Amino acid sequence: MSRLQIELPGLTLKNPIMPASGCFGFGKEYAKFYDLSLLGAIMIKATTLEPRFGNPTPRVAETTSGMLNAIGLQNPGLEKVMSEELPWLEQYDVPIIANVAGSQVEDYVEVAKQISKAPNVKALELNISCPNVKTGGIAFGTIPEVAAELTKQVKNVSEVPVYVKLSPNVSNIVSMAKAVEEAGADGLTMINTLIGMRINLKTGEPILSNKTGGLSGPAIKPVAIRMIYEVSQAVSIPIIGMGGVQSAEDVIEYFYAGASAVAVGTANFVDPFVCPSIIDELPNLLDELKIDHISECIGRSWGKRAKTINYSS
Amino acid sequence: MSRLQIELPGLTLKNPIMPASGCFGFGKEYAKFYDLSLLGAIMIKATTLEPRFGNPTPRVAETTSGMLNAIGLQNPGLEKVMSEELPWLEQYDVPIIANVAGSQVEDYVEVAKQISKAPNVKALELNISCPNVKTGGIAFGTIPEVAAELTKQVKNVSEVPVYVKLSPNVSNIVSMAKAVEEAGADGLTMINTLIGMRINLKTGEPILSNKTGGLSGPAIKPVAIRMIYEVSQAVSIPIIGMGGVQSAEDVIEYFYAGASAVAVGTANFVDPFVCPSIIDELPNLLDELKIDHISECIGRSWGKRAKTINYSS
Amino acid sequence: MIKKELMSVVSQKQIAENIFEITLEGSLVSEMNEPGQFVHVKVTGGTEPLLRRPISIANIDQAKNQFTMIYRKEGLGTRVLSEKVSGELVDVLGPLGNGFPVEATAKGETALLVGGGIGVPPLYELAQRLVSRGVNVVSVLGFQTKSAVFYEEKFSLLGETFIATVDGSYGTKGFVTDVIDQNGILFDSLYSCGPTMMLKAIEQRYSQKRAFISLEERMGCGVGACFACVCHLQNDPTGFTYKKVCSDGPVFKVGEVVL
Amino acid sequence: MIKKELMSVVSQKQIAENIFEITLEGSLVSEMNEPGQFVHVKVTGGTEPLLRRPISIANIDQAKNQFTMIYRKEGLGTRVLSEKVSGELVDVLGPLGNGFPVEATAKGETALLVGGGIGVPPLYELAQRLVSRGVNVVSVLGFQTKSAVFYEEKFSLLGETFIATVDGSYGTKGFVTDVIDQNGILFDSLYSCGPTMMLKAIEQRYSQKRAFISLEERMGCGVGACFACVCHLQNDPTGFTYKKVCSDGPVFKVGEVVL
Ligand SMILES: Cc1cc2nc3c(=O)[nH]c(=O)nc-3n(C[C@H](O)[C@H](O)[C@H](O)COP(=O)(O)OP(=O)(O)OC[C@H]3O[C@@H](n4cnc5c(N)ncnc54)[C@H](O)[C@@H]3O)c2cc1C
Ligand SMILES: Cc1cc2nc3c(=O)[nH]c(=O)nc-3n(C[C@H](O)[C@H](O)[C@H](O)COP(=O)(O)OP(=O)(O)OC[C@H]3O[C@@H](n4cnc5c(N)ncnc54)[C@H](O)[C@@H]3O)c2cc1C
Ligand SMILES: Cc1cc2nc3c(=O)[nH]c(=O)nc-3n(C[C@H](O)[C@H](O)[C@H](O)COP(=O)(O)O)c2cc1C
Ligand SMILES: Cc1cc2nc3c(=O)[nH]c(=O)nc-3n(C[C@H](O)[C@H](O)[C@H](O)COP(=O)(O)O)c2cc1C
Ligand code: FES
Ligand code: FES
Repeated sequence: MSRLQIELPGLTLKNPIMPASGCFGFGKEYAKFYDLSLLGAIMIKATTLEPRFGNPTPRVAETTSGMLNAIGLQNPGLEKVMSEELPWLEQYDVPIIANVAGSQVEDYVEVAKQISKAPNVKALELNISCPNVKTGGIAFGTIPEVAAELTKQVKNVSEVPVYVKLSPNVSNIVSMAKAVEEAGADGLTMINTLIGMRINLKTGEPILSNKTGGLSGPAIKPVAIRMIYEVSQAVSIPIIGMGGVQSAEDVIEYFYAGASAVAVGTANFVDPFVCPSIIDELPNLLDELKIDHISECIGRSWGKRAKTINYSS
Repeated sequence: MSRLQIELPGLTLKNPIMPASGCFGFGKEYAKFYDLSLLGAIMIKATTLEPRFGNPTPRVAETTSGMLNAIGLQNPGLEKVMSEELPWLEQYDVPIIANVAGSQVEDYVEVAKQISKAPNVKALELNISCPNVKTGGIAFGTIPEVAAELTKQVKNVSEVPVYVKLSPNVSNIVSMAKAVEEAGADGLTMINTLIGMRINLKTGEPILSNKTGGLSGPAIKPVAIRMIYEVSQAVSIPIIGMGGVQSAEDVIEYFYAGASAVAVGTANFVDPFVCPSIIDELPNLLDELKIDHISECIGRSWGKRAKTINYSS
Repeated sequence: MIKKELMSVVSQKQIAENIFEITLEGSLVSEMNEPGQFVHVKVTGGTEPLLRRPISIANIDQAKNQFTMIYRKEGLGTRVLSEKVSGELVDVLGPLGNGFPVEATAKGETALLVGGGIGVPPLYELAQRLVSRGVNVVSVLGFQTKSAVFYEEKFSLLGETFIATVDGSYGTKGFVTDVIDQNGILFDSLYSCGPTMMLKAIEQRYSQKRAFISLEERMGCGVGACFACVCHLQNDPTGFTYKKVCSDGPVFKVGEVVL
Repeated sequence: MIKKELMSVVSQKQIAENIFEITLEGSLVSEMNEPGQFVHVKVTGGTEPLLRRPISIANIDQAKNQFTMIYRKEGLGTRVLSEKVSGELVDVLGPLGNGFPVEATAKGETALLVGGGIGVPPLYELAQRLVSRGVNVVSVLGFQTKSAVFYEEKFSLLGETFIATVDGSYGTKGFVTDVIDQNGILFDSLYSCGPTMMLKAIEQRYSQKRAFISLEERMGCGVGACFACVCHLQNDPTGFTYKKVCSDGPVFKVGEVVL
């Protein structure tokens, strides 16, 4: 299995496959399908300081080869995540990446400070890009200076490496990436969802009660690949890629673009076994492509495949 | 057929369906399939001052429910478009919307000035959003002030109404729309393609020789619908919507979002008869939805359906 | 246990206007043990449509390893499903959720089953189980119009059955509640599945009774992970307690959740 | 005239490793009149895959209103196509492009047909037409390996036929050009279709001969509207003259366009 092993700041990944935040809850549901220790890591659902109910339903709508969601960061709040969800996950041999969200800087800082102390939380994922909450999110995710300041403050308090999750809904993803890198981010995760909408033909109203929602699934993969291709050439911190991943082939495409690990979101809903299936399939695909170690694939599309080796030190 | 008629600045459309720029050449190829006079209008291929060959091939790649293109504005240049393409189109009873592109303000101005004099050109579509050319395009399409200035200068010289084609690759589409509205744009067309990329699994290289390309097709429809929903509420000029339209149902969804007409791009490649088919199907769908005139659908998702009536004056 | 299986189509037929009955076979059937549970169906191998579709289990035949769904052809997913013929495979995830509590009604008591449109199917397996328990079953089934009516005979074999149509083209004109009133139907427990409007009417009248309702909500995962299908609890001082329709429901006690 | 038609599958079979031969029937066949033309095929009604796939016409049977394509199962589109069985419908747009000029070779002359892999199919209809014109046909067909070889017998019936495989597992080891050299094949005109590398070799050797080559390029529309498939002209002082493979080609005179 070591040909799939990847070392990233804070994370020793048995393999580079992990469920994406918000698409896997806190693991309990999918633990009924397979042993979570098979996974490279788990990105748990966004955690906020206080419990949140999120948006009214309908919260999901289907689009062509994609889906919209406007869950609205529903979660049981920091306290319960710390006292119930994370301890439950300790039974598995898998690093947890805690997705941190909030409405203001202080919220993020407080959640980061505390959740980074949990023994199985090996990294944070700063969610500055949720399209489905009215306050806060937007500026954090679209203005480089604001994102950088938040990153800095969170880095100050976090006891584990901090990955910043970038929004694709920006004119210039590279400047966002560089700003958070300079502010001390240890890695990037990208992309969050594109903002989209669907309208019910019979009623004339948006299908989602939140009206707009985040577009995920195979439809957005080319946008994610392009952004990772651009960003990976401009920064020297590693990228966990996501957006429409469904297969081992997709994973390699992400690596070629410049990702060092890959998260799987929507595809879990389509096939609850998708993560272990991909992990199973990867060695065969590497054989077929005549690649020894998956890390050799990183950034191959722009030619710097040696680059990754640095991460594993 | 009058229940499909739409009046927009400069344009009396028998029906609100028109092929999108770059997806229909200058009409000759599709004239072999049906009578072009059936169309509401035709958006011809981008015209630049000088002839352009465009990018090296491969120029297209398929994605899940979408495609990437990096044609690079290949066109025979203003002179030939004026002397050959537009006169040929005069045999049809259909208004032409001329897509104007360039690398610098002067190019746009010169093309606009001359092409707006062609008798069958009833409106211009300012292409400030082509993702596939290295110079010029980006700033025009992503910085409100730059877009506004260009719009103003083109308005100064154009003899027909000017529609500005917006790029979806921006943080804030509403501010772009408002900027060009204030600068005098008579209408908006949106959206151009999202920037995307695909990588060849065997070679590790981007499939397109231009590396990145513009993502079009059904995959992007939810993004277009969302942007039109937002922009149509913020401006009072009409919008010609596009992105993944394939059916009469899609057209109504665009109208509900806030569009006053709809362009069909990629779908022409899939089905050369798609435009006349949609035009045929629309009255049946209106019957089913119990709608008398298609203009009643405009903006229904946000509740201002009376608004459009203004355009027809 | 929830399983994922490629099940084979045993038969499919149209039984009313746009209403299809499909029977599938596979080992997953052995996991089905409650009426009112549902399955999450992927109708193609590809991405169009992308998501699974939740459909109730209408009949379980453990001996044959077969179960039946009844569904309305609506959009893309159910259209593609309706084109499947015997021998083809369908990707099924299930059984999901918690069904109707059969044991809530004692032998000799009367259970009223109230179904509306495509809410009728799960009541059929329920009716059979109640009857074999010795419960007296009365069914009131509401449809839009005559051409949409299905399974009247099958329910009639299990107990007294009333039909209502909104347009009066068949049975009693009006809603299921009109039928209950006009016939003065008495019952010990009530089980219902159908449109939210109908469930609201039931809740309003029978909030003090032993009543169970099955909810519908747009779903992502179907297994409790994505929080697409939550509903509020009726007694919720904090404002953020919730139930998930897919994994806590789809059946709830009347009065438990906000409709 | 170019038509779009839902054509029915008459037969489909695998004829070599991953190589399929499919025969379709419909009135569109009556429009087919040149070997080397192609059709643009939509393999599903939905959006996955979205685009049509260009496939050459390998055989035309006007009497039966049938034509045959031979294709390699590569990605999603050809995989879905390979699963079609008799009686199913396939959406075909065609015939497209300009084929090989049969009339360029006079009766009694010798035509050399050089095909590589899935470039071989269009040469089959060409060979038949040349033979019925009284042309002496010699075919040199190159494949990767023995298991990929197809149609050797069929070509043999029409004239002398040589096979080359890259790995030497069948026929001559090496490339088609090796076969031509080793056998000292002489010809009056040459027709070729195959990988660009092969066409480049042909061009280099025979730029002064009467030679025609068929090109491949990624396509959008297939009808000349989208400019996806352009190539440069070899003599192009301005730099922006071009030909479209779909509507000006796919067959060009050797030396006409830049490979
Ligand atoms: C627990 C449960 C049990 C159900 N049982 C049945 C049944 O036995 N028979 C039956 O005919 N229908 C049933 N439904 C409704 C059924 O799920 C929808 O009719 C179906 O999903 C529509 O899919 P489509 O592809 O035809 O429509 P589309 O409009 O193409 O669907 C688009 C998206 O919206 C979702 N959606 C659309 N309508 C509904 C709906 N009413 N409820 C939930 N999601 C919806 C789809 O699942 C899909 O994700 C049930 C729904 C739920 C939640
Ligand atoms: C004029 C012409 C004639 C052809 N004739 C034949 C034939 O007779 N037999 C045969 O086996 N193949 C032929 N091809 C190649 C055939 O079009 C591709 O193999 C096929 O499109 C691959 O589709 P896919 O879905 O299997 O692969 P995918 O990789 O899923 O295709 C993705 C996209 O890339 C395009 N693409 C991939 N490979 C090629 C290619 N080599 N050429 C053009 N587009 C490509 C597809 O059309 C599609 O748009 C021909 C190509 C052209 C241009
Ligand atoms: C239902 C749903 C809920 C999500 N919730 C979160 C979340 O809480 N935090 C977050 O950072 N991203 C969230 N996302 C975004 C995903 O983590 C991921 O970035 C995105 O869906 C793209 O990946 P995919 O196409 O594989 O789904 C959510 C996505 C979905 C579909
Ligand atoms: C092959 C191709 C070429 C295009 N060329 C142009 C162009 O020259 N000018 C322009 O404004 N838009 C161009 N576009 C964008 C389309 O006009 C349209 O905005 C976009 O494709 C979204 O619509 P669709 O999803 O229906 O294709 C092109 C799109 C495609 C696919
Ligand atoms: S559908 Fe995902 S939680 Fe219920
Ligand atoms: S494929 Fe569109 S011009 Fe050739």
